[in-house]
Amino acid sequence: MKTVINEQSRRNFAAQVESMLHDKLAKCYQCGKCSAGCPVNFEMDYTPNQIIKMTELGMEDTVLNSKTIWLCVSCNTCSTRCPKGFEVTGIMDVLREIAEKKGVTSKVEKEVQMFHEVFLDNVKSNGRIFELELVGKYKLKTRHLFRDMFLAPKMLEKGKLKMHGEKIADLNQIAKIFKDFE
Amino acid sequence: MKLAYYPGCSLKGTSFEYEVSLLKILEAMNIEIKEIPDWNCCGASAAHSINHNLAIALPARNLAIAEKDGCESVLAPCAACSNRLKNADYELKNDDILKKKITDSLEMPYDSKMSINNMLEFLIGTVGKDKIKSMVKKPLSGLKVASYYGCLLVRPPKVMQFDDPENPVTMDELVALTGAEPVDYSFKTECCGAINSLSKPDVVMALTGNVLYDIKKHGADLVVVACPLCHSNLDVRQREIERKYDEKLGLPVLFITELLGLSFGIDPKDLAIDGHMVAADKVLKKIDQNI
Amino acid sequence: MSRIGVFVCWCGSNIAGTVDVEKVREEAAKIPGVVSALDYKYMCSDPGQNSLRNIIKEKNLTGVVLAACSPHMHENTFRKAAAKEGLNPYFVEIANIREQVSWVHEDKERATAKAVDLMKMMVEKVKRDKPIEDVRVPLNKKALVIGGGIAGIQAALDIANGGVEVILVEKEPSIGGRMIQLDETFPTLDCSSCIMTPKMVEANQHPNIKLYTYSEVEDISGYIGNFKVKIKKKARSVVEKDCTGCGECWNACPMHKNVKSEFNVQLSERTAIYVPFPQAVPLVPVLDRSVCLHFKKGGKCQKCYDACGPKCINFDLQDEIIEETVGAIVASTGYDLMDTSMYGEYGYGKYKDVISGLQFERLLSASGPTEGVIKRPSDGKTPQTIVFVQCVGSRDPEKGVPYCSKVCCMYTAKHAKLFAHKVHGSQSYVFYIDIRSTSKGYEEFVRGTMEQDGAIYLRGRVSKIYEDQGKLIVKGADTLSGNQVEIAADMVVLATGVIPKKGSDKLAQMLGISYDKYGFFTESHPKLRPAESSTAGIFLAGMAQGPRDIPESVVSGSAAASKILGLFSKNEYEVEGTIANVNEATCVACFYCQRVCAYNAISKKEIKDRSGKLIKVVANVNPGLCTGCGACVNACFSKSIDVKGFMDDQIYAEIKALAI
Amino acid sequence: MEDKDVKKEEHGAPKISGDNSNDPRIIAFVCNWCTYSGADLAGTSRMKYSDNVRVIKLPCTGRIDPLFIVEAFKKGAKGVLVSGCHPGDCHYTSGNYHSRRKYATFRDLLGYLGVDLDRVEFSWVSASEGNKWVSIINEFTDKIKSLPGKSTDIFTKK
Amino acid sequence: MANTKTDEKLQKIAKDLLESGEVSLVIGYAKGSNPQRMRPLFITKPEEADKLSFNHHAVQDLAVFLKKPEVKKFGKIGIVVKGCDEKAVNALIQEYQLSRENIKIIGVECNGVIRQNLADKGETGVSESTVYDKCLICEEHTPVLYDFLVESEEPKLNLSGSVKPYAKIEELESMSADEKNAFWAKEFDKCIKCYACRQACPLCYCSRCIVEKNMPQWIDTNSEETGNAQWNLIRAYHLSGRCIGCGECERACPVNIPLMLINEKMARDINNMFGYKSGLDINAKPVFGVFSESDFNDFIK
Repeated sequence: MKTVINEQSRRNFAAQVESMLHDKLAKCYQCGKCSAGCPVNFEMDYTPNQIIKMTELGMEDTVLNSKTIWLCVSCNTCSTRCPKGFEVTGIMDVLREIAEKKGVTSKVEKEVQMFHEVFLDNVKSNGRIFELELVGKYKLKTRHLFRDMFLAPKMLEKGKLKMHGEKIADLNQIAKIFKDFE
Repeated sequence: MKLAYYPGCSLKGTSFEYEVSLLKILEAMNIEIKEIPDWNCCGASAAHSINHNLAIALPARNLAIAEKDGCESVLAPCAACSNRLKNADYELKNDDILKKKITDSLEMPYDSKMSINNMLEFLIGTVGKDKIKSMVKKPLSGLKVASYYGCLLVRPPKVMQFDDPENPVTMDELVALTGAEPVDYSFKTECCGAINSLSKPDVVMALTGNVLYDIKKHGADLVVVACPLCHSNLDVRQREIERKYDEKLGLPVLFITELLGLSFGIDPKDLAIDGHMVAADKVLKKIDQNI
Repeated sequence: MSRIGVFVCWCGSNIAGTVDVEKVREEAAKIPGVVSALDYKYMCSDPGQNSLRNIIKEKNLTGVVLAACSPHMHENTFRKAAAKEGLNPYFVEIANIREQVSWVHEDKERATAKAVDLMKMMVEKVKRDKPIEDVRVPLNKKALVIGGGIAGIQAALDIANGGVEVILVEKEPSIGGRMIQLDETFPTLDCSSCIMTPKMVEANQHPNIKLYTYSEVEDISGYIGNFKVKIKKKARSVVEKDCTGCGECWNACPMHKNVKSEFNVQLSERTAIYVPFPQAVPLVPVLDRSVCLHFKKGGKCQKCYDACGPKCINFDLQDEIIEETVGAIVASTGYDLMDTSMYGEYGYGKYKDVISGLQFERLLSASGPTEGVIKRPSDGKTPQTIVFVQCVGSRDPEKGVPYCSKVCCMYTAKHAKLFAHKVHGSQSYVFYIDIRSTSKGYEEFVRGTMEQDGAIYLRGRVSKIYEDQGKLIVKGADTLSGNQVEIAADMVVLATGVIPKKGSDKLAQMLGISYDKYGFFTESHPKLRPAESSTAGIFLAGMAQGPRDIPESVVSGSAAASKILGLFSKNEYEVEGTIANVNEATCVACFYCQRVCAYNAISKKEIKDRSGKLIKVVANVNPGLCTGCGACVNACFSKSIDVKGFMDDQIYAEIKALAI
Repeated sequence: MEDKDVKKEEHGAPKISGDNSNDPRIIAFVCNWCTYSGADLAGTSRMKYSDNVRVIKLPCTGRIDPLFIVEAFKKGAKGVLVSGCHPGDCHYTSGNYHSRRKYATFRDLLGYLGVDLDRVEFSWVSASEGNKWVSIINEFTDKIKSLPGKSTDIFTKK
Repeated sequence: MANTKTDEKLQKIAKDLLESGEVSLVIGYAKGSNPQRMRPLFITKPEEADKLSFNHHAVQDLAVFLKKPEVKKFGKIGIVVKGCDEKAVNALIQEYQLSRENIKIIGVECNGVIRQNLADKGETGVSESTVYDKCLICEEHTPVLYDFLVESEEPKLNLSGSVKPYAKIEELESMSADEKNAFWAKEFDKCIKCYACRQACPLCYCSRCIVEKNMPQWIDTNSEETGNAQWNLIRAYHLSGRCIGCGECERACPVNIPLMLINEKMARDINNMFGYKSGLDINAKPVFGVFSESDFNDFIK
């Protein structure tokens, strides 16, 4: 892939990430220990260290559209083992958040993104998660209606799926929080 | 000292067994806890994934309420919840600007004095080994138990401040107290992929499979966990994994609270052990033969 | 009847692993004349040497053969040990069964057979050894240092401070070498001239140092303790002792725009009469006759002469040859930068703003052409974005050299750092293959450049640089993200690799020291004798030996100095006794030996009877000069000359030992 | 046709006493400074090469008398190698230059008197050319092995 | 027999030299017992000068005597030399065996000398087919260096090219290694190690020849093939670049080994490789006393 570096936009992007991350991209050794330990590396299109490098180079579109940032399971293995204590997991959060704010919808990993969105809607409207509703909404949105369906009966039988969700009393405050921070 | 209890959504839903067993053993040890009034979801993985501030604000509300309620420490049995609560607490401690934003939005103060405990910290720290030892009526000798910690309990270490992030032993110590034999294996803290449990089932089965087969290899009779998300992956998806990799596992996955309950001589039914997808009958039989 | 002892070394498993040492020992025992044969784990260890000595004593051996590692490793060790027992050290011969058997062969049986052969050869050789006495040569306690860079200056100062006279010869008009061209030095960023100038002055004023600048070594003959040196002092056209360095002359010189300054690496002009830089030592101008109008236009112009107060300009001065005799020499001729114009793809020389690292040093330097303000050569604008390219010429067997130039990683990091400090809001990119920052504080320095000063490091090489609307477009790769990157830069700095100073090979041949295929002087031993050349009395220092940085150059200068002070602490030097020896009875005085001797160690000797009547003339060997190379032996038809330690009958015996 | 083959047979067949054409003895006369060190380097770098060679060390190619070659053949060597420092690199400044003249002449003479020049090899191997030493020894050994038995006979007892 | 003009000139020169005491010995030729042979003549008194003579039977290279101690002790010497022989004198000067001041060179113009074997059969005519091969390739019919020159009255030797001198050399060069080997093995087998070649050679002046050196025994002294080959090889090698081609060794050889095929071959190769011809210039450095960095290097890996 060819990248023409535009100094200004490179700086803007890198600066934005660094300020949200409270960490310096330059810290990275590019030693690849993060990628070596990442449990979902096998599914990723760019290794975590590549994501860091490309962010430093201001390759905004590439990183925001990467599978990697959505595949990250936030297990923190990378940051825990990073020789420079760099916030590798953190940068994935930051990039997802930027993508979300910029309305970049991941072409490759929309399910993940959607799940997070549906999840937060659920919290927004109930203050808590009503799992059945969450799953239902998510399936409607992703049209993966029958994925995991075979689990449902047994789960019902075992009483794992509650038919009614709980709502909290002070929903306004929740609403306010969402208002303030969305 | 008042002890706040933050159950979190899963304990009210898919992982109700966890709460049932927890309350049961607390009762047995007559320890009182007070559920945080009108608590709300911590936002778990989703929030921090796409909205940092929200990921702080949601847990913050719960902490603030607990504080207002006059509690100094909170028990969050769900590893994800405790992880998020600790994260929020940590950020609020270290980022005054953010803290102001949040507290303004909550219209509640929070002076970061709350000590947040996950299940294991609570049992070892607050309850204490001696107490637990004294409760064991029915030692689980001869039972091989693998403790699975996952990521959320130990990582990131600078925030979690709990055990060794690469080789935690707390749960194994608890297992030992029950008279069972802790099984050591390699993937104690490998991630099960919980966050993408619904969105990327294949990935999750791969990760969870790694863990389960490694446990199997090391000859465990069952697995104990202290996290509902881990549980639902290891337990709920186990049949699928067996099918996918076409190799039998048959590993009952119990919550640590359930294991303790059993050693206390509590009836499995009361611990909702039959609530799991993978039947624990064999194991239970083994335990009965011990007497 | 010779009484030979054979000692077979296992060298742990190094030898014993591939060679059946017992077998070698048994075979040795069968050889007539061998009175003792044994094998031992480590002959070079103390117990090993002791058993050697004991057996020499007990069996009162007349010769010793060690089947062990290369003689280049331990010959001296064992000879010393033997000497302690009063055995002539040259009666110790080594059969090299490690480097040339066990390490290079795998079939144990055949390797053993070869080892046995080599052992036999040496037994036959040692049987025919003749006692050799080392020769003592007197020492002229005066040293010559060739090259007045930091290494040479350090060596000169250390020797001089040791109370020994030093002659310091520098090709250029001033001492200081490359270091004085540098701005600040990594990793401490102290300014080069601030730490260099005092040393230069000290060297100039030291009572024990005689300084010849603008001079070159013309010829060297002789040998350790007694080198005859011819130094050519090029005509300066200025009488040094009278010059006050006032500068009137160069201010008056009409040639001020046409000549590029060598010191500023072509980035500025100088006059025909000039000092290379303000802090030059000595502060005496040189008149460059190749450009001076006086010399080109038939003596008309003499503006400098008119301007000169003390009238110390003399157009008629000629080169003079100075002859000196010294006992030891330090070769510290330093380095040049590779010619980067061979990289068409980088456009050095084509694009004004593609410059070399040394040029960038001059741009940074307060004494440089821009008073330390970084300006583009093309339009004098201050660049905002600079791309630094490492390994230009280095690690490039195709266009450049395969070796690593060692200093580029560090000076590039320094350049990027200083650029960030001097131009706020600027951005630098560094293309590298690997970063070598292995000395104290170096790694931290490089990280600082990245983390504090925001230089962006890209692991990859640059493929092409071209101009596009006032920008230099740099096409490089970032192999870590797997991307081809294109950067629009205002200036590109090439971290040019280093090569030995032009003509250092010629000097090496003059000195009779060896040099590698690049022209770097080779050490007598890369690890154990790093300061010595392969020729006795000639020592090495600085980059002339290979890429190294300032601290290492200083160390090597001091090392050479201490070697020389050590040598001079005695009044005589012992020369190995393995030298040529004439059979006067059969010599017919054809003097082919004299013709082929590279050390003119052979002279005519007249043999007279008592009455003083000439009986015959024969060849005669000067032991001080003879190096025992044996060229004379080959030249001799009547075989009347031989080299001790390598005599014809010994060689024949070795061949015979192999007879099938 | 057949005759030819038969001839070939005779040709290749071992004749001279102590014949060793299948496992030929090769003697290498080398200078101490370059080639000997080069060979040592091959050792320290653990390179592997043919074990038919026996090295005789002399100070300099200037000391390596062409007459040694004849003696080596007389004593049954099947190949002789002479090796030293590259031109200009002689430790003794000119030993190799002087010898080069002699070798050129002597080699000529040998060839004229019917010695198979494939059996006499000259090379420059520097102290840094361990790999060159290895390839020279290996190639030379292979070449010697491929040669028919005769043709240093003039110097070997029948 | 009457003196020829040549003889008279020679006699005059010798007489003057001895009278003036410029030399104390003159070496020249005198008529032999039969007219087809000339013998060496040593005269120390002027009155003996009239014995001196020269013609196309003066085959021997008198320079060979200059190496002999009993001759050396005379100090200043005059010598009669043909062009070829004179080159030996030069070579000896180059190799410090003779100093120019001590030798008066009486050069005689020579158009070829008749092969001894033909002469003995009565041959008296100088022609392509009657002279030695060396005469056919001779470029020094007039010596390159002399103090006195005596012109010849003999007719110039005219070459039609019908006789090819040393033709065998090219033939040998074109042979295979084994063929050459066979050829020389046969020749050397004849050798009886009498060392006549050495004795006859003006440039074999070593007081102790390498063949006489033991420890090491460079050359097997018994006359068996390998030793013979070794001797002839080493002698040829020691003469390479030095031999001036007088051919005395071959003439002296009792078993007729064609030694000049080796000497001439080497002379040619040395000239090709190093552009050097022996004995042409007393101030030239001998070919093995010098080197050039650009010397032939192709045969070295």
